[in-house]
Amino acid sequence: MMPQAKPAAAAKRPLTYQEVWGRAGIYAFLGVLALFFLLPLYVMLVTSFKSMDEIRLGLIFSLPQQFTVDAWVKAWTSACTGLECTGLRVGFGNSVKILLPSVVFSILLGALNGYALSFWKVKGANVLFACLLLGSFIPYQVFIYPLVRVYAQTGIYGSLPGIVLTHVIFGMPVMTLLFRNYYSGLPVELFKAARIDGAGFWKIFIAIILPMSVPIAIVAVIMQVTAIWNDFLLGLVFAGRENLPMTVQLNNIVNTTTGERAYNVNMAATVLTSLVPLAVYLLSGRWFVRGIASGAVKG
Amino acid sequence: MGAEFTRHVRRNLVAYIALLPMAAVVIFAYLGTMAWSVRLSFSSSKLLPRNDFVGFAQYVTLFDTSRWLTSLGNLAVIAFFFLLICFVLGCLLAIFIDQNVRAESLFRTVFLYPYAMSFVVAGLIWQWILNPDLGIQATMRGFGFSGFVLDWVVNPRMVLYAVILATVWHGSGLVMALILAGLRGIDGEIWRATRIDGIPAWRVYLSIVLPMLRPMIITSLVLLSISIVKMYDVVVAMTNGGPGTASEVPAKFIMDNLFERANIGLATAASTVMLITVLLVMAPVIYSQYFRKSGRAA
Amino acid sequence: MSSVSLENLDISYGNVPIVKKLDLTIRDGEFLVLLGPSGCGKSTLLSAIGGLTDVSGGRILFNDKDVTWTDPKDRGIGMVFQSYALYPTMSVERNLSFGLRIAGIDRAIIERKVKWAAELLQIAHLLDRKPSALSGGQRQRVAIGRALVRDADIFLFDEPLSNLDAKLRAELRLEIKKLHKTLKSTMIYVTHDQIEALTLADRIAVMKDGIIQQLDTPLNVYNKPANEFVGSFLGSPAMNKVEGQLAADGDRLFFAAGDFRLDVSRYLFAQTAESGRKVVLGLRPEHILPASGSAAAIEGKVSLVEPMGSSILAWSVFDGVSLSHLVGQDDGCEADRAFAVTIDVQKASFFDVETGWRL
Amino acid sequence: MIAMKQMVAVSAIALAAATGIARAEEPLNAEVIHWWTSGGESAAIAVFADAFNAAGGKWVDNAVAGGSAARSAAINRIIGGDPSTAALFNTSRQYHEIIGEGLLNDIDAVASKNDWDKVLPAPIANAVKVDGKYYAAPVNIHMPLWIWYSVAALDKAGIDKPPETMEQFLADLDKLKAAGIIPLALGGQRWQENSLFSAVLTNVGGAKLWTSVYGDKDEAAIRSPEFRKVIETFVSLKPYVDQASQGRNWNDATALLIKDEAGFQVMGDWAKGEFKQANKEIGKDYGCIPGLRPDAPYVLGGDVFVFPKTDDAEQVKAQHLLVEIMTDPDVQVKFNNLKGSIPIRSDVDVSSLDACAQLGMKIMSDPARQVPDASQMMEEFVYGSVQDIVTELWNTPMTVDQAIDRFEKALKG
Repeated sequence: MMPQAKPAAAAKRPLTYQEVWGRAGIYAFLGVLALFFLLPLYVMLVTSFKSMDEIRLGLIFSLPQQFTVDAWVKAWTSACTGLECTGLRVGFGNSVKILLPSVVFSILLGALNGYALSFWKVKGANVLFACLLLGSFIPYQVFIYPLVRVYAQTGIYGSLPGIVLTHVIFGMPVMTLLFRNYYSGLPVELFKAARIDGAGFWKIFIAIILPMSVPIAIVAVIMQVTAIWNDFLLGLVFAGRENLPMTVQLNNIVNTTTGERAYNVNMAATVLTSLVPLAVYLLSGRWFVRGIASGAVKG
Repeated sequence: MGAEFTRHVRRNLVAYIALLPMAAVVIFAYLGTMAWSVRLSFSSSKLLPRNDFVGFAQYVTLFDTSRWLTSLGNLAVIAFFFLLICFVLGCLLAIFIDQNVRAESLFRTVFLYPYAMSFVVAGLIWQWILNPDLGIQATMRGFGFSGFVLDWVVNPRMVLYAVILATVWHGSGLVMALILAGLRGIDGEIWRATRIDGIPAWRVYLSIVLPMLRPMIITSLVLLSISIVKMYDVVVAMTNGGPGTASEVPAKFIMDNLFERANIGLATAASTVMLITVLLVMAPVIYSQYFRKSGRAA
Repeated sequence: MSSVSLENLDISYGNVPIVKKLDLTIRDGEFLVLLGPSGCGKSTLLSAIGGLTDVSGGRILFNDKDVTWTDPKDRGIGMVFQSYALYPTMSVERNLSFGLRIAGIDRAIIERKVKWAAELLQIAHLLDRKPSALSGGQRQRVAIGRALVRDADIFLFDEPLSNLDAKLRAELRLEIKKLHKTLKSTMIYVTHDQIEALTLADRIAVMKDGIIQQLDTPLNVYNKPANEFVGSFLGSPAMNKVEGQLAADGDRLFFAAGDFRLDVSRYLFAQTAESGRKVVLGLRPEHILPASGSAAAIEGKVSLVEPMGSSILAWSVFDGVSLSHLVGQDDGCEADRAFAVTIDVQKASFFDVETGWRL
Repeated sequence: MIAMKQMVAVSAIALAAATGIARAEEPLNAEVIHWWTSGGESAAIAVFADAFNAAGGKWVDNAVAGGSAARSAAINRIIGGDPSTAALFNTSRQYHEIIGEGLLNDIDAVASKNDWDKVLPAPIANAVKVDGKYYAAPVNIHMPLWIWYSVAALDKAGIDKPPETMEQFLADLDKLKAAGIIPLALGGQRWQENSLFSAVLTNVGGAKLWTSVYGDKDEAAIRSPEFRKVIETFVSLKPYVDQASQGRNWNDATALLIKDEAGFQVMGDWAKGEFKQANKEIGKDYGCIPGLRPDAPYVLGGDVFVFPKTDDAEQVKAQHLLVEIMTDPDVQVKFNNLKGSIPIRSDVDVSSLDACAQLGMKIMSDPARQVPDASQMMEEFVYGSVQDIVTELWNTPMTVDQAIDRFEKALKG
């Protein structure tokens, strides 16, 4: 993996004076930036464990004097939006219901598109793909209004299939791009050999290409889980009252104002809402870099 | 052409069928809605779409609206600094992490985790940290530095940089991951060769390594650009466009006019302008990066 | 048992023509090598024969049956690729049997066939391994095995040996030759390596820019190259080329380039060669022999010698013309010394200066 | 009105949806989309919900945080052919275009039964009546431009009685500043800055300037010295606002008064809810000033419910029942007490209302002082442009002439 000879690579011989300072500089740079990157997470965590009294008096960067998980319990079970006080629980379930099919379908479709685009000759496919890529630059807002009307016509407006379809549609450009580029890096002979072996479109896809797609699929899963879980706008518009995702509930809780803002509950709710993508990153961060390195982003 | 085309389609029929969902999405969800938007931008639509035709009236109004012009200017500033800082910071992080540091995976995770958070969270939390009454300024003053000022979110001249700070925090980890992946893919012989030639490390990175990472760089710039054009949540969460209109962005202008202001005609005119801008800027990039050398003939 | 006919074949990629108006017939059981520099269209042509590349004009016939638009799997072919193209997620056994399983062949038959191919190629002990656990040579054997089990009538090889080192290459070359002897199938083999072409082929088709330059037996292609390109593409060390003109002197015909004169009366011209015609003389180094006191000897001065093991390649100047020629180790050829040679005119080649075609 | 106040940060992320197929099998199910999510607001809407349930209906609550998000959700549902039974709007022109498209049910039947023509104040009746038919049920009247003050803060600054003129008000601000108290509590959000501007406009310019600038969009009025004075006064307020006001929520600003850290705040009558929750008493801890001139106009804003088109007889029945309940005199008093606003009908018993509300009812009884809210006098997008100008005027340097030019362009254009 690592190129062996790096300018400052740890060599066996004792480091020179200059190199020691160099190492120190590297760690200083990384350390300071790590603090900068961790600051918001730190603030969110310490605040969520404080009581409101303490927040009112203390500084946001100080550690909680009296450690309490009340805010977390409240955020999860009883924070109110409107007349309902059910906390984030319901939204969590809804988000999972939306997330799973959306991730599976958008990745499968992205893989299929990428496969068809890079191994099969389909006239006009590249033009379609170019339009798709350009489309990914347009703010969602432009699409929402007409989509609402089309969905209304087809009767899937405000339903689980509706929101899943929406995520599949808006995930398609990046997913297709990822898989297309990854597949472009695979030897085309593999595909030819399989065709001579008599495998057809689907057989090649399922038996040969998909099993080889693990590295890029991990990247795709990470990106889609993050994007779909963090989505607010599409969930709000398309999911329907019964299926509103966690982010929408978070917004309702954070913006539900009763006198003083319950910063501790808000922070706990925010961290709770971010837990799933955070967990995905923590558990598979190394695969992310590796997956990208495996050719995911080759031109 | 005719008969051969038929034969070609028949031989690749399944591939054509498999691409139908994508074709449907592109034609209906993307091109269709774009065409619809462009059409409405020539109408007088307010709350509901209307089918009349008013020529370029909405565009004239649009470019006579100071908030729109402010939004465009802000977007340019944000795009420039966000791309520049994210890119430089991401590259530096990747290069430094790639120096055989201890706890590499810890550093990597720390720099990448913000990307897992939503823009809304990024905006909210930085708004709080930068809030003069609560955050860093209050803390520093609490320590006795009574003259300490960090009022970016409330200062019209600095507020854009507060937004940039939050987005850089959110996005530079992605650049780091991409560049790091690229660095890991570079042949060790290159490093040996440059050592023999006695080229200083910074020079190697600048003149040899960066050019080799071109695909990674372009991909990260493309991903960052997508988030710039769509930049909305973070601004709404952090400043809601304020103070005044100092941090307004085009996506927010479109949203506000589409819904809050019930001015669909103006909103679609604005999105058409964005569409054309994106086309002009991104089409050549996308073409050269993803299509020009696509020489694969299956 | 199959013959292959290509009729008036056009292949283009986009608007770029790759193969132009190509006619070629490969006889049943023949070992045909498509030889040419990279980019000459030979691999594309092979791909089209395999049904992997669409043609833009013409027909492909297998045993007089039009297969131009037939699916690859229905053509009765086996194919071996330069990059091996083994399915990385499958074991060797699964790699070999993949096609058969798709065809829904009985398990017992599959097992028998895989065993047969594995033994023939000496890879039986590798059946459980994944391709990543194999050496280059082993991978190529598996790739060949995959083609074998298909009971193909026609085998297509796309530069199968170029990713191997020299020793393995020679070894596998021999095995492919043996295989052809055993199976007696039609084989079409693409390579840019002239040694492979010369050793394996029944006939060689030399290609350049999508056009077949010469189709003949290895000996004829080597000895009687159809044009300047073929002459210089084949042969190592490379053919000497000298530009000059023909000059009649009485009933004798001479080749003259400046002071250099060579009696070429004994050369068998395919076309009438009139005096004054501008020509290129092609001389292979091994056809310039050390003179053993012969009258026709030409005296020159050696400028450089390159020992090549069994022989020595010498660079000498003869009357202002620099030629490379082979000498034995005991011929006493050293740099800066004079050296005399005779030239075997019958084995020389003359090409038209303008067209490059053989005279 | 409260809607716009609620548009904090994220909530503005427009367009909400929220379906939920109305369960037709249960009679008189009523799904109501609204944005009343804060404590006092929730308590207020619960009055409607309880009364509706008690009358045999089943209230299905659909709260979407943020006014524009909730309205967008309602409109999308209407356009999507899957409307809710009722949806909350502001007393403004927000829903007039939907009426034009024939997408709302009129409620004339209930209105004529209850004699709305008589009991509703004219500006409110005009706002909900289109082409002679009632299309919306007004539920409250908000006066968005009350001036609140902290008694303790004023005492500390040596101000013995609340200001009655603009001059006194400005002088009091100086005194507060000298005493180290934040003179003017403001949340630096577009709508709050606009409330402040509106307050200056009504109190400096009076009812006449208000209606001729915002209502008639009269060029002469925009270019008049009075309007120039309004802009100058507005800009002169800048130094009285603390630095951290940017982005502050209205209730956080009110909290400054509750904690006696600030002197004045211009805010709608819903601010009372905050004072009440903090157990503060009118007169003792805080006070309300309806205007800074004897004839100060009383701006009538408020909230209405609209009833999307449906042919389902059960739903129409539910809609009519909702209207009945929401405008019932007793429910009105109860609701408005919690909401902080005043009832829409003049025929209710005001005795249980608080002092500020009673003061409001009294002022409102003089039709000469009734003026409609700005949002009722112009289309959404025009009002939006006006708000943009005000917020820029407040936050960035702009000359008075530039501001006047831009006002003219926005209002006339």
